[in-house]
Amino acid sequence: MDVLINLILFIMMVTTAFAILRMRRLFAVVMLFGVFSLLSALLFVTLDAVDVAFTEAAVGAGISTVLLLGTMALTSREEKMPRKFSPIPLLVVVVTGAVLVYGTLDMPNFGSADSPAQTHVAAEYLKRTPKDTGVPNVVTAILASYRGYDTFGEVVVVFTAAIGVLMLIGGFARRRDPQEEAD
Amino acid sequence: MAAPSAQTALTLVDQLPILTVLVPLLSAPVCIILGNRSMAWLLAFAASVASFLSATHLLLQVIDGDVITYAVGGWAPPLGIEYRIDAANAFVLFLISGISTIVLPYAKKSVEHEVRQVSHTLFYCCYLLCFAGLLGVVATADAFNVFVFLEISSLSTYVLIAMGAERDKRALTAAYDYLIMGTIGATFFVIGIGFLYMATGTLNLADLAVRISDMADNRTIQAGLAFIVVGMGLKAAIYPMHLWLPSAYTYAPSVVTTFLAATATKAAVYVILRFLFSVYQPGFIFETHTLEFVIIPLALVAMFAASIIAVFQQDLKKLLAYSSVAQIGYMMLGIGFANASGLTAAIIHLFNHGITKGALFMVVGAYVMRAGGSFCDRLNGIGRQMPVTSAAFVIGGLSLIGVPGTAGFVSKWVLMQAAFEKGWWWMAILIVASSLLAVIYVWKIVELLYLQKPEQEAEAKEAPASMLVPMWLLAICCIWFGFNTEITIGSAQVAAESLLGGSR
Amino acid sequence: MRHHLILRVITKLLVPPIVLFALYVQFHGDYSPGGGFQAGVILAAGLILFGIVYGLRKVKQVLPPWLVHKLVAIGVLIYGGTGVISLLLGKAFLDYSVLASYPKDGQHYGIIAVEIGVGVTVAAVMVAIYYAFAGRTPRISDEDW
Amino acid sequence: MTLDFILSHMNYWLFIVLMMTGFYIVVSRGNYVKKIVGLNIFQVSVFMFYISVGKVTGGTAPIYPIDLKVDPDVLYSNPLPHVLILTAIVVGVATTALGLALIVRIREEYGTIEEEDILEIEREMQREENAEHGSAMGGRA
Repeated sequence: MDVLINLILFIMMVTTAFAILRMRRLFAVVMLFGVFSLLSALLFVTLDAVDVAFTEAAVGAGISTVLLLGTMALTSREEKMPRKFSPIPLLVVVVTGAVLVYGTLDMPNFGSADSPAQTHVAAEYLKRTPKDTGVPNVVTAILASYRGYDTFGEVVVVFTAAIGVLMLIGGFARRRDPQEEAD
Repeated sequence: MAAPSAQTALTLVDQLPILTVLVPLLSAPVCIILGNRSMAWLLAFAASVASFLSATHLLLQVIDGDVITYAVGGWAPPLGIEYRIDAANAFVLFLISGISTIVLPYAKKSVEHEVRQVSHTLFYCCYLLCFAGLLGVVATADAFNVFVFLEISSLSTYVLIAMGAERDKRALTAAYDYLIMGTIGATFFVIGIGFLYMATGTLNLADLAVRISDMADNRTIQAGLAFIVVGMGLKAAIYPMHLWLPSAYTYAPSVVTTFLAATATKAAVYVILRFLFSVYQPGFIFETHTLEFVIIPLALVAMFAASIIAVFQQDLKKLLAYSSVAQIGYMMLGIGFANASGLTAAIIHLFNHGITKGALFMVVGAYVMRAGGSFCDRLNGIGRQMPVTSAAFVIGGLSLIGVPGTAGFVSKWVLMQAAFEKGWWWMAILIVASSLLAVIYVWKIVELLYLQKPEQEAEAKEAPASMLVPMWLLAICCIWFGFNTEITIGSAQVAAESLLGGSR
Repeated sequence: MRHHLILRVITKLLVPPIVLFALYVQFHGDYSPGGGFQAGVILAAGLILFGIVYGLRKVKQVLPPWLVHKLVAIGVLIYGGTGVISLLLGKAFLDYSVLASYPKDGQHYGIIAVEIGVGVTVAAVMVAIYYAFAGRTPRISDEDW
Repeated sequence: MTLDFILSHMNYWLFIVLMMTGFYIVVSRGNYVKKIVGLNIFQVSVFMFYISVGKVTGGTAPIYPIDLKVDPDVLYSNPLPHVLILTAIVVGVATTALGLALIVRIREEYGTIEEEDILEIEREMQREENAEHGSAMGGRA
């Protein structure tokens, strides 16, 4: 059952991704990206990652889409006709994909409970969280305590992004528009 | 030194590993709260000095081969995130914080000249974030934490580069290109860590090393290495992945270029070293092949191709940027030798090139300020108008070539020794040959500075003292480390040993 | 969007529950999915919705930009400050166990404190970014969509 | 390759297909906004890959009952990848915001967000610079 749901979600996502690749109307591209994010959020739910699903839905389908639309409104709505086909990007992508597939050959089976990823540190987290922190949501416990320093870094990254956006378009930089100047 | 036990209270010295990173990191939001540009500069400088003192103390503690560990959050690794300071990363921390401490006094005047006043507070805030991010990348012993701090430094770097748009709008596209390539690199790095995690179940570097050691033929581990090296290679601008570097260095504000050229790529090279030699052991059969057949040829191509391109540049900044790509080639060559002396050479060059390029870009910044640009024709005969600045350029240039008596010579000498040790005498010839290319482009500039007649009558004044002193400090370092090799070679050897000994 | 009466009324009805939901997600994050980050995003979404419908000027009256910029930094300092407290008490950075007499309680308090820091920063950052983008004059007018 | 192997690894390959689609959009398209969208698709696919590492068949979300009475028979999925990906998602949106801000500025300075046009403008700038400064050295940039 799970496999079937995953497969359907996957087919929908690939369709969306290819549509994004082909479409030239940026509005459609952005909307489809929102759809892609929502689909991936659904997939996260089937994979038991509810926290991640929540975040992806809020960020991918919410914030990112709004930002993309905002940028579109400030720039343009249409992608120019694609330039001539060049084989180099395709080559890079195929080689990368081949290395990835090569790497999967020795991977533990999907969903297996005795793979190293499940048994080493992760099992320890699941075991210790109730008595160490008393927080039922293990994800929160790891996020804020065991690996709290990563989360601190994450907050600083968001902070950096805000500083960066302010420096770039926060009203401090000059506004100039070549087209308006030409008019 | 053992991990601090849970019972005893930690003293200030025990806290130094985290304080080195934390002081600049927390100073950044404080800058915003203060909201005043001279305070922001003062805070940045104070944080940088504190960080430098702390890094120096750490280096002195570990120079004998000790290892300091610090469990962030009090959780023993591999459960929590660990800082693990050994000679290798203490040395890089020392370089980064030292360069920052020298760059900041220089920055004050240069930033005033090149960046609009309203964004100065944010500029120093961003600078602190970039600085702290680089320190975090180097200090940590947790694979995912490397990614997080890498992104802190990368995001702030993109912004800092884009600040050059005040002078040339191409800074924006340079920053955008770097953002795309840097993010691809970071994502590759994440994929690589994911593969390692899948195969081993841990993210702690020391723990990874132990678990990987008997999995040499695991294809997941092999692919993981490829993604980690390519991902970090993008950040380090290893030859075919250097495309972002020339325009980023050319159009960024001079201070940013100085700081990045001296530190950012070095931190990425350090991460590659750490993964290649501590996490994956060089005993890996497939890995040594990778090193010989992939990294060494690429390093050689970088040394020649980038140097030749540099010869034809007319913008001094761009010329030095291409020369940086070539110099990273030397470091990769040392890594490619995959033995202790090659590694020592790579680490020494990492340090020596850091101070050399720092000095050179500072000189360029002074030219930009006084002559209105870094194009060759603006520099005609400027050696007579700005004698003190230009003398620093000559010293830096000599060190870049590797003339005996300068820091650059030491690193090339050690590199050649490593080549001889392998019996690759032809490699030594190639190293000398590529240095000759450096002679060409350095001479080209020196000729402009001293032998050409100034085109206009406009007199360029000597740079202000606040810029000259840091510049000369680095220039003197170039000579000092050329004669006094105990510190660099000594610490680099211990660093190489601790990288190779890594997890044992 | 002066003329969209329905939108204006609906927004007025929607914003309070959104803020309430954000607070729920913030403080219930240790028991169920959610936490500071999601709460921050939801809170910001509420404010951005208000801004889109009622105009940038109105929302800037509620939450002036300078305050948002300070909040961005304050959130980081709440998180970092929690860590620094344990550092000053002689433990490792972010070791919350010293924050209460029992380590387990200390952990719980610490988690709540840092989640608040995350929430404040994220909400403020999102609003700051929205202000920055909305403050620019658009190239495409409303009718052209 | 047995059928069993294929079925148990298919998930990974599917995600790789998605990743590479996103990656291809980044490297092949010239529109700056679309590049960012591609980057996001690439990253989200990597995230899905990570999360699938932590999935345990028959497992459930790693959230204990509120009274912390853990039933030993219940299988929980691995929480660690979730934590890592939460961090990575946030880093991703931070990058996106910054990239878009850059695009806005590029549009204001260049009047376009198409790579081809921008390269053309920059080549033109380069030519002008060479004409102005180049004679001294006779080289090309």
